[in-house]
Amino acid sequence: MNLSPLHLCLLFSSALFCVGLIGALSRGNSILVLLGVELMLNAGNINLIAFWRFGPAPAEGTGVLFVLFAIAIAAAEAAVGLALVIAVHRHQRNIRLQEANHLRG
Amino acid sequence: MSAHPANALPLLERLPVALRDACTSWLPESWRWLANSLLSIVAIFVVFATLFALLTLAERKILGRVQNRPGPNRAPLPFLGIRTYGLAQPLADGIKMLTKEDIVPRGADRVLHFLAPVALLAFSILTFAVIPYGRALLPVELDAAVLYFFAAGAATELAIFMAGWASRNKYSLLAAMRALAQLISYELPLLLSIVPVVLVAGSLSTSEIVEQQGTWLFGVFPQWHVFTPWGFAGFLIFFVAALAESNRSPFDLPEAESELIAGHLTEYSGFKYALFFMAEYFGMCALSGMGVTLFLGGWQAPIPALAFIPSYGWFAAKLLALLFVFMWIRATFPRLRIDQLTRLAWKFLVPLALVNLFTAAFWVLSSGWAGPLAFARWLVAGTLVLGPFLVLGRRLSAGLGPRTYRYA
Amino acid sequence: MSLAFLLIAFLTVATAAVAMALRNLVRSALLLGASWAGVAAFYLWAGAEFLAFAQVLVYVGAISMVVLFAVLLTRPSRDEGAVSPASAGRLLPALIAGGSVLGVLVGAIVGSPLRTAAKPPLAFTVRELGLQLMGPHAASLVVVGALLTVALLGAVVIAAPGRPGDREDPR
Amino acid sequence: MLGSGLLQGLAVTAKNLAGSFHDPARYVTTEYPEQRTKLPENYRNFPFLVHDDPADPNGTLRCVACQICEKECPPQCIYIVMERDEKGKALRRPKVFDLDISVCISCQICVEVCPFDAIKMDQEYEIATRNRFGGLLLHREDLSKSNAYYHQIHPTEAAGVDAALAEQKAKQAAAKAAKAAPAPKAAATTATPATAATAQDSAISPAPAAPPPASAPDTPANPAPANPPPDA
Amino acid sequence: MRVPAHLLWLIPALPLLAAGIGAFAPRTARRTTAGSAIAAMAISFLLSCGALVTALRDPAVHAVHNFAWFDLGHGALRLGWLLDPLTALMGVMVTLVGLLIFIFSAGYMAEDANFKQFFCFLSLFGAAMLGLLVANSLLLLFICWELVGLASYLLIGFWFHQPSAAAAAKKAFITTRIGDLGLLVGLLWLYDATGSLLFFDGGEGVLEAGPLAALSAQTTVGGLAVSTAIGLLIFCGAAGKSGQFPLHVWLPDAMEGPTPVSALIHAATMVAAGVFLIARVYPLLAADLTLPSAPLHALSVVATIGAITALLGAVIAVGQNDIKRILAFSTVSQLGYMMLALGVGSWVTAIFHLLTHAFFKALLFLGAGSVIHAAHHEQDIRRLGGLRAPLRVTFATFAVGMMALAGVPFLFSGFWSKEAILHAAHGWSVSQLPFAAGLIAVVLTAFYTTRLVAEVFLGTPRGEGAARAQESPAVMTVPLVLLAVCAALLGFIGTPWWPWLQRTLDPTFATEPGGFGLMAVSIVLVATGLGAGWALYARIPRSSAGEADPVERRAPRLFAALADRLGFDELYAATVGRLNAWTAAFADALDRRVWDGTVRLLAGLGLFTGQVTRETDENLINGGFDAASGGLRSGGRAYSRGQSGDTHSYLRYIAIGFTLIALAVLLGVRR
Repeated sequence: MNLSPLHLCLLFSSALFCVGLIGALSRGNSILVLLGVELMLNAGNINLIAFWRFGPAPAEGTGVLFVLFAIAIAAAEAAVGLALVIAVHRHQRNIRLQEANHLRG
Repeated sequence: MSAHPANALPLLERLPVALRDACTSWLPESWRWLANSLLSIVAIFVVFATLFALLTLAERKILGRVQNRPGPNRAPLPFLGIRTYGLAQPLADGIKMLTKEDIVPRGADRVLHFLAPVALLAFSILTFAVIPYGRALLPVELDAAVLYFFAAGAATELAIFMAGWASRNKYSLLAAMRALAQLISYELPLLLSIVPVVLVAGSLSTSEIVEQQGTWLFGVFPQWHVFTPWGFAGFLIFFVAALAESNRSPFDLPEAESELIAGHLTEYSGFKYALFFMAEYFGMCALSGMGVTLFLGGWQAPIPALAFIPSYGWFAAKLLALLFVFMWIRATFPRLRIDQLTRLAWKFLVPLALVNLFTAAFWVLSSGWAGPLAFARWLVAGTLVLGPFLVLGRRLSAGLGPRTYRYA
Repeated sequence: MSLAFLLIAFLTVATAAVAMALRNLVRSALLLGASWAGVAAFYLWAGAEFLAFAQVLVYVGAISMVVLFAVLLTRPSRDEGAVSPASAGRLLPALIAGGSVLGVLVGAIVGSPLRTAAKPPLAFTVRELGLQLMGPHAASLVVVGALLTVALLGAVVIAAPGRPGDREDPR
Repeated sequence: MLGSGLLQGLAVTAKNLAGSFHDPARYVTTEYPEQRTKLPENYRNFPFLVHDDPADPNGTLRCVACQICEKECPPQCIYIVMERDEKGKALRRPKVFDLDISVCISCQICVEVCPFDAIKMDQEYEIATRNRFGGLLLHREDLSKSNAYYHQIHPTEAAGVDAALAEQKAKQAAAKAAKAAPAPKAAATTATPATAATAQDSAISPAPAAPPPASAPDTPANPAPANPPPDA
Repeated sequence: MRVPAHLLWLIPALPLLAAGIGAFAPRTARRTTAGSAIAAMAISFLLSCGALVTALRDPAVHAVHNFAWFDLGHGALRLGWLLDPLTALMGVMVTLVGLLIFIFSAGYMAEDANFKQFFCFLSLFGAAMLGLLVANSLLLLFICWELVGLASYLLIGFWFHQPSAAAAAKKAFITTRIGDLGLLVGLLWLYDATGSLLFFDGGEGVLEAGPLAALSAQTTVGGLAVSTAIGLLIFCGAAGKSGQFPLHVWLPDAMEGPTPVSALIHAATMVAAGVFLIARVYPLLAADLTLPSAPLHALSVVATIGAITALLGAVIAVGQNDIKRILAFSTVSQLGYMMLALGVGSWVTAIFHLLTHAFFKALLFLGAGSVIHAAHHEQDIRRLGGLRAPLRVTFATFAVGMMALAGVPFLFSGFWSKEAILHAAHGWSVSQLPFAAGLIAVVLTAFYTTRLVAEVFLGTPRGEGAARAQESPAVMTVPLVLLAVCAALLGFIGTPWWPWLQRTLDPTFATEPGGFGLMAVSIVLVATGLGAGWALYARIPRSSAGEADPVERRAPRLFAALADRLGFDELYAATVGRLNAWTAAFADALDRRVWDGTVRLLAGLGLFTGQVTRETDENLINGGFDAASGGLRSGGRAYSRGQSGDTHSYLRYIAIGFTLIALAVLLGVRR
């Protein structure tokens, strides 16, 4: 099996993605779920950089710009997500995700 | 330190580089860069560790003199018994620190407790990589050097949190949280105050920013950034924020004894404490170095006639002057309360820095103005700087006039 | 393909995995900080130095801090004990789902004939990045700025204590 | 304007910093073990006993072991035993005079009440010791200091005391000249109750805190004048 | 320092900046506001001097800097700055007088609670006035003109808590607005006729030969040349602003404002704006002189109005008792002189008189201000008196101003400029009546100035305020002295022997011989007026406040009419005011009766329709919808069971869904 550097980068990012996914799926703590999601986002960023670096046009820098925007949005996401966690904590005195189901049908 | 092909420079200027090259010339070509880098690291570490030792002494001496006492002046040289005006004091302190008992509280997170000072020192040292110490002395030439500097600086907050949390002491933890609040609050004005420089210089590279300040108006007046309205304001904001970022008086709440015991340092003793102490001084040196680079013309000589003095000499002089001001301020001002501290950051420095951004933008846009318009340019920029300062300053100090104590 | 990359990748994934498995939230957060730093190292390795520093500044410097604050602000009271570990009832489906996603991804990656372009010398400086940001992507930049502002304001509104009339503390 | 106060403060410290190098009025610190400031005359810390003749410090103690100070001392840090000869006759001088300066509160009441100007306040402050029990318990020999020393540390006060003593002595000489005969008898009669009291005291107080000085030189049976008014 | 035309905007911009600072400064920032206003004015003065130096290098050239403001259909609306000796001289005058008055105000208004607003308004006024001067476009000039009007309104009504001040501000605003309407119509007409509003634009400007010839070639109603009609409309604006005959009523009332305002606006600068405007557009007005068949020359109207105003102002001034009103009517009279000079074709002498008048009238007003300040806000000359001893400096400077106003020969500037006007009027070919009116006004001017000085300064104090008077502080007297020096010496730049000013403004100016006889007549007339005044008022000073005026004793009905300002206000109230009230009443009735009834009827109709619709809606249509929405609701309830609230399961579904889709795609690709 002949793997190019791009393959390795993508494998790296999918491994990170799945770690984040498993974490988000298995943990009950909202903060950890949020962190798992952040990990998945980072894995996506790694993909973007890998394709930029080994893709056809590294000089254009589209990947870098994308990642830059993605980081900014991730920051916003983290801020809002953690604010929600704090709000949930104030409301139900814990942050167990499975208990935050007051809106169920 | 390999920024420039330095053969064209005078001997004195390229002396450090030449020395290093001489040391590594016997190595094969492919190994040389590694040896060169290592030598640079060692050199920086040695220089700043010595500076740290001398600074602790100088600080105590200056504080003493301000309070009309001599400061430490007795520690003799080991085995000789000769007093050297206290020059051996750092040595004595170091020995004391090394031989003190290292106490880790029961229930503390031992790994993090150990890691915190190490990480703090490591991040502090990292910041030294991008400061141009001289015309030919820039350890790492980075395109985004300024960003690197502040990224490395931001990571120190994590170390402080580690220290506070790992101690398993509620005072440590509270103090660490408070320190974090302080550091994050002041990171904003710190970054905002340097954005105008980046805006005007059009570069994030420290060497380029310094190069751009190397011109003289009428051949005598240096065009450092601090000598513009926005640069002056930016430098002051930067300086105040740097005081807070390096936990210096009057913003030394995180580790002041009269606050939460000794803050996140409460449970540290011996060598770990010394590491914290060292990291603090390194941080102070690094921020001063950055301030010199961004605002005070870096290694540029103040007038062209004095350019024969090697550039690193000028850098050192400016750095030491700035460090002296740090100590002078410590000797002068009483500590702020935590609410005053955060209010100063959010209600005064941040808006001021934002306005300063507009001033710098105006400065860039009006760079073509000449004749009477140059006068108008200064007038407008000065008004933009001074007006908000007066308005915000009045609001900040509202109700804080001299009080009369009736029953005291 | 260098040793450096493998090292970075291993450390990043390993720290992330350990962080996701730990019971202690603070350690998890700190380890995730390390993992994010690993991602920054990857950026550095890939030649995107600006991104690397931005990643450190944003993730290690800011998001870690916010996470730690959130952890400390939402600590369970003493009687509730430590964070519950992943219960078996959730862990198994999680592993199955994650494993299947990983399998699909790996299969897809390995199976696809990705051609790597002949590497031209990288010349994407910060200056070019700035020109790109302020030129063709200026609109996106403004939108992202507005988004950040709104998100932060929203975060403050959400996290701020409610008005006195609000229902709070249903205990 | 915001900042003007800060600048003023900086100016003050800068003035001090520069002034400490050239202005002795600002640089007031003395380097203690090498340099000492002269103590003010009225400085006082712990009591000492005055003797008149340095050649015979124990013999010329002014103290007559009357124990007034012992009784008046608020923290009770003084312990006195009167010396007696073989026949049990009081010799009107202390055999033991112990003063625990770890207890003394420097109130100077002992000085106030002493009718013989025998106990005065000292200026010695370098009294640190490694033994916090025995080292701070001063004995008669440690306490006994010459009148010349007294003159040295409190010149004004000492001159006054000397004048008063001289006047008293002159008065007593005159009185003696007037009625020479009954004097010894009167002295003997007055001495008797004092002696009894002293014997009683020494019998009652076991002095547990202050172990009797082992190395205290036994006062030789000095044929000191039994009569308080010495022959002039 | 040279200030080229493209930098002229700095001159008005600095006071505008000061006004901005004043507007945003806190109420207590008195020193900041006053300091910035005075500093801005001082810098503007220096810049104006630079502009004057620049302009004098080549007096005949109109240096312009034009730029497009915004696009308008086919062309662009263009504005510009203009630098010529007229602009530069006026600029220096306005900034210098303004600066001195600003300084004076700092003392005069020191105790006022709204000190900050006052300086903000003053700066705004200065900015507008300077903008008006440097404008090279009638539109820009009009904008600044209106700003000047606004500032004037704000300043007259500065003590708005006094009803009289508020009314005076309103009156000034509305009266000048009547004139401005004419100016606006003229401006629009001009734009329609020429397609440009720039004064000078390299041959295209409205004041240049080509467009002027085109304008004067067309005729409009009544055989008037278009240039005449436009010129007269523009003159309407000038008449309003400069207080010319039919619209002069606001100017005396404007004295309700603080005295520095009267000095700055209603003596030295703003009222001069009208004269400046006519001088600026003089080529437009003079364009019809080449048409011998024209039924009416614009300049003739100007001259007639000017002569009437000069005489009228002087006459009424004789019968006034308020120190500021006397000065106000003298201003009306002097402005009439200027208009007269413009009308008879000698616009340079008008500007000459404008400059000299600005200084000596500012001096007189500030002197009056000093008197009022000293006499504890007593303005009635009958209750003043005997102030010569306590107010030495004020008296000396006031006397200089008074002699300049009266035209006392040789040493005082007013003499030379007035003499030039009379000379020009004498040489007017159309009629000698304006000249005669001017001569009568000379006598009257000398008379009432003598009366004013005698009543205020001579004799004994007749009121409590006057008795306790003390000299004003240096911040007020120093500007007085400076102004007095200027008022005395400024005349020497335009004497018949050395007409520097006239030559600078108009290189074709030539002195005509034979003026000395006229000068002698004028000196005799001045002496007559002074003598009469002396005989009536100074020889036997008034002894008490209640005593009747000597003129009143001799001709009581005449004096009463004069004191009543010849009944102009009543006349206007009876005609214009009543018409307005009647129209308003009619409109009110129309509104209440006719329109209101219609509206009520319509509303009733609407209500009825609504009632019908509601019945239909509720009973016929809603039934079906209720049933349908019930079905929807139960369906939604069933569907919402899937909303379990367990975030993990959602995430799981996503992961599984992704896997399935990816597998399908991959297998599909493989196949």
